[in-house]
Amino acid sequence: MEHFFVNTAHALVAWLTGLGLAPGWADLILLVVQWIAVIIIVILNITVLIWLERKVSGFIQQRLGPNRLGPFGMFQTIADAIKLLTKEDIVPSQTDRMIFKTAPMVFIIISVMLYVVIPMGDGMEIVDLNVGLFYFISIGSLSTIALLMAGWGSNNKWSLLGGMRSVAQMISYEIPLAFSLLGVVMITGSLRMSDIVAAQSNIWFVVLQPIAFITYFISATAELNRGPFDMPEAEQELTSGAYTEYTGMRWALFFLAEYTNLVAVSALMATVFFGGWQGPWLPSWLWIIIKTYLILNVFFLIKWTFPRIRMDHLMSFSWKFLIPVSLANILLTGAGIEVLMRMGW
Amino acid sequence: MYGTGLLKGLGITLKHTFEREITQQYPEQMPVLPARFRGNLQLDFQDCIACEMCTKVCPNGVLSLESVRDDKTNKKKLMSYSIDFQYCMYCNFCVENCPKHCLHFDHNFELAAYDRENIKKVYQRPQELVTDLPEEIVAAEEKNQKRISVMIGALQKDAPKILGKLLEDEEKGKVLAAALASDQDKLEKIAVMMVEDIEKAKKVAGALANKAAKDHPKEGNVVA
Amino acid sequence: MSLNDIVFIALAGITLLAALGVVLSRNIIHSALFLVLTFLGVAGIYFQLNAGFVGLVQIMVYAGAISVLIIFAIMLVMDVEPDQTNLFNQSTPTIMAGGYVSVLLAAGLAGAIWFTKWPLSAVQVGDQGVEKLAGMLLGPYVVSFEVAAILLLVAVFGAILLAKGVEDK
Amino acid sequence: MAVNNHDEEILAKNNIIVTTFEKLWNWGRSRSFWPLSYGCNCCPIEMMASGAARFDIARYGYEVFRAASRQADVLVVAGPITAKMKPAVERVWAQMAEPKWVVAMGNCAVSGGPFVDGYSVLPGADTIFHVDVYIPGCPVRPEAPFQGLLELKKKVEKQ
Repeated sequence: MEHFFVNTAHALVAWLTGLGLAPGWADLILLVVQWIAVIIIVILNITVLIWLERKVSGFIQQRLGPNRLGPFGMFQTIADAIKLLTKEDIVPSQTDRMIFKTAPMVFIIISVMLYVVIPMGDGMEIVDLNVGLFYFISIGSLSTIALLMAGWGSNNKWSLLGGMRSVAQMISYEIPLAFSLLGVVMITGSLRMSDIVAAQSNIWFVVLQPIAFITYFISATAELNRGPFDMPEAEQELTSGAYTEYTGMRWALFFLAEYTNLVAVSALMATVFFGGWQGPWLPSWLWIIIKTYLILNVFFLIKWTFPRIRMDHLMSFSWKFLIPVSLANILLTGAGIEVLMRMGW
Repeated sequence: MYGTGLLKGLGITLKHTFEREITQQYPEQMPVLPARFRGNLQLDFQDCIACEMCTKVCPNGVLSLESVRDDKTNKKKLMSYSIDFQYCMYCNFCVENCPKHCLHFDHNFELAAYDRENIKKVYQRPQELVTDLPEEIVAAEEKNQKRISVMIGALQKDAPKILGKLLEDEEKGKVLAAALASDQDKLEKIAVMMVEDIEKAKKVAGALANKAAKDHPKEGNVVA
Repeated sequence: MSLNDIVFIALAGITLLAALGVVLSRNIIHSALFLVLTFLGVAGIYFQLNAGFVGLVQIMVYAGAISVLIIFAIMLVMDVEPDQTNLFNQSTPTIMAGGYVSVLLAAGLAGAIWFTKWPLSAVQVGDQGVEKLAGMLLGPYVVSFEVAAILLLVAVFGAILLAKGVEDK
Repeated sequence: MAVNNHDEEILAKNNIIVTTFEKLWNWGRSRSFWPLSYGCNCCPIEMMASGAARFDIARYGYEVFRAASRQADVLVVAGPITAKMKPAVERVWAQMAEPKWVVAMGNCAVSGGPFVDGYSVLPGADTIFHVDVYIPGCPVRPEAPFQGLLELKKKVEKQ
């Protein structure tokens, strides 16, 4: 079971080259197949995930959550998807049509692109970039543009305010996000994901870098626009923020992209701080799924526990607390590495 | 220390996650309602003395009733009682003021309806209580019933002719008769109308005939 | 034509078309968004040249931060019809002067590219770009690196000071 | 779309796929009503209670109370519509995407209730749009909207 997916990929390439294709083209086709696989996994996973969040939020409030459709209400998301697919598609007349229509697509494409570098098992990265971690951060920073496009294109005050809020928030929290990961990079000496996983074979980085983990967790929550940092969506004041004017499937694409981002960030957290796919007995790809889902549950718990915090508190928390702390963490890590190297480790 | 409050909050939600759910599964498991819960307003028809205390006290004009006076005993008899529930605000005045305690709220709260007309509840005098009324009314009612049954019989025997006469158009009568042949209920309703209010019957029959002519032009011709 | 060529032509085409879009759009927000696409195309070309780190810096700094800043600034200051924010100058002398400068620039660039000998390096560009870059920045060029950092810090402080203003006594 | 039994028989002979898709869509739609809430004081409180732990509207999958009208399916009118509020309600209703339904919850929404004679209150939500399900009550119990929505579900399934 361990090498099932890797062997399948090798077999596919071998078969394609056997048909007389040049190796470059065979690799390209493999890449396309991997992309399609990622998209299918993302969509299936999100069906489960939305059900899980509704169920978990129910349990937190001592409710039952969806339980009418299928076993434990698992088909609830399918019903929602069918409904959203058949909803009327409204493009309001005064919108900036080009931007309004492309924004959800940009958002979902960027979210799916994050999966390229995540090691989903032993040797199961789509591309093992030598700058993998940096790739994740910089592609993640692009999603601000999609939200700005949605906010501007809708030609709606709430949308614009929501878009601007989310951009202000995401730009501020990107800095502690990147800085907190720097500590890990300093210890590993590499931005390559497989190196980071390999460096954790003895001890997880969450033990070596607790401060970095906490700052990363907080800023990742803010970066995902999830509660308690969901100011851009704030239903009570901005109806739905940047998504206010979107109907049916366009809105569903935004929703899909948000959950895709959530899973990607959780998987990255599992990779960087919790030893990635490493674990005893079970196959490696199962381990990363288990770890990702545990982290996702913590995200759910946090969202359904804390009330939304105020916009100015949000910003000052990032600039006045998280950034200094993550910088201090870098200093501490550097000093620690230097001391340990002098001691002859 | 920063963050202890957050952890405490997380702990509380985590604790609740593993506690027993308190949800009542409504359609299968009905809620246990307190004894004085006010659901649907009900009337005990026999006990009502048509004193109209309830209709007078009702602030929203929910209740209305029809009654006849029995000259011999000088007492009113209730003919029909209607509760237009969509205006009710559950103030309980009618129940409190009813001298015979024949109004009460039951525990039924499932009142959803597709039409506003269906919310209104009308109590007609039940058949077994009709004999209780003053003689001339009973006699009139009996006569009426007889006429209706005769009319129904006639309609069942020779519908096209009677309906044609009613509509003053034989073709239409035939069409309508063909359409109503399979619909005993409607036939009887038209019969009642013809006895009680001939103008209304004409109107309704005309509308029905037009509709029938539109829906099944061929079938009507075949019968003809 | 190899796969490499096809990818290059696609990327260069996207970049050029997006750059034209920046210039020709009548709506300044559209211009700014085309600018993002231009940056992404350039980043793609960096990737193709095996300079992944530079490409990612391009994405993060230019596409992710600077263009967002541009769009943000436009949104904050704009209060007119969006379709009339990026109009062309209609006066003949301006058009002629602009045309002259662009022809001159294009000719200069084309000549420079045409007459330069592009030596093909025998050394394969490896996968170790990041390590080499880090070694350079923190080795021989550490002083200039730090000076640049201090300059940026001073600029940030200056911006804060300007934004806060000086209190009257 | 009105497909009656007669048509369905003909369709079943020629093109069974059409009817199955209709059924699939109605299946999805009827199980995922996302309410858009409107209300004043008492019925909305009961509506909130219906989302809470003891009653739990989430069991049917109807718990996604959207704040934006574009993403909602069912407009739950839980309160009297005043003359001043009428344009706003009409606008929100126009903003909602098809297919959409209206549920009048509570006597004020059904008929105007105690305010029916007032100069400023509309006599019922059906004066401005077609109401699919009326839920009388003053205020309704938290279970009553469940019954109303389940009635609406039956109606949508038959559509």
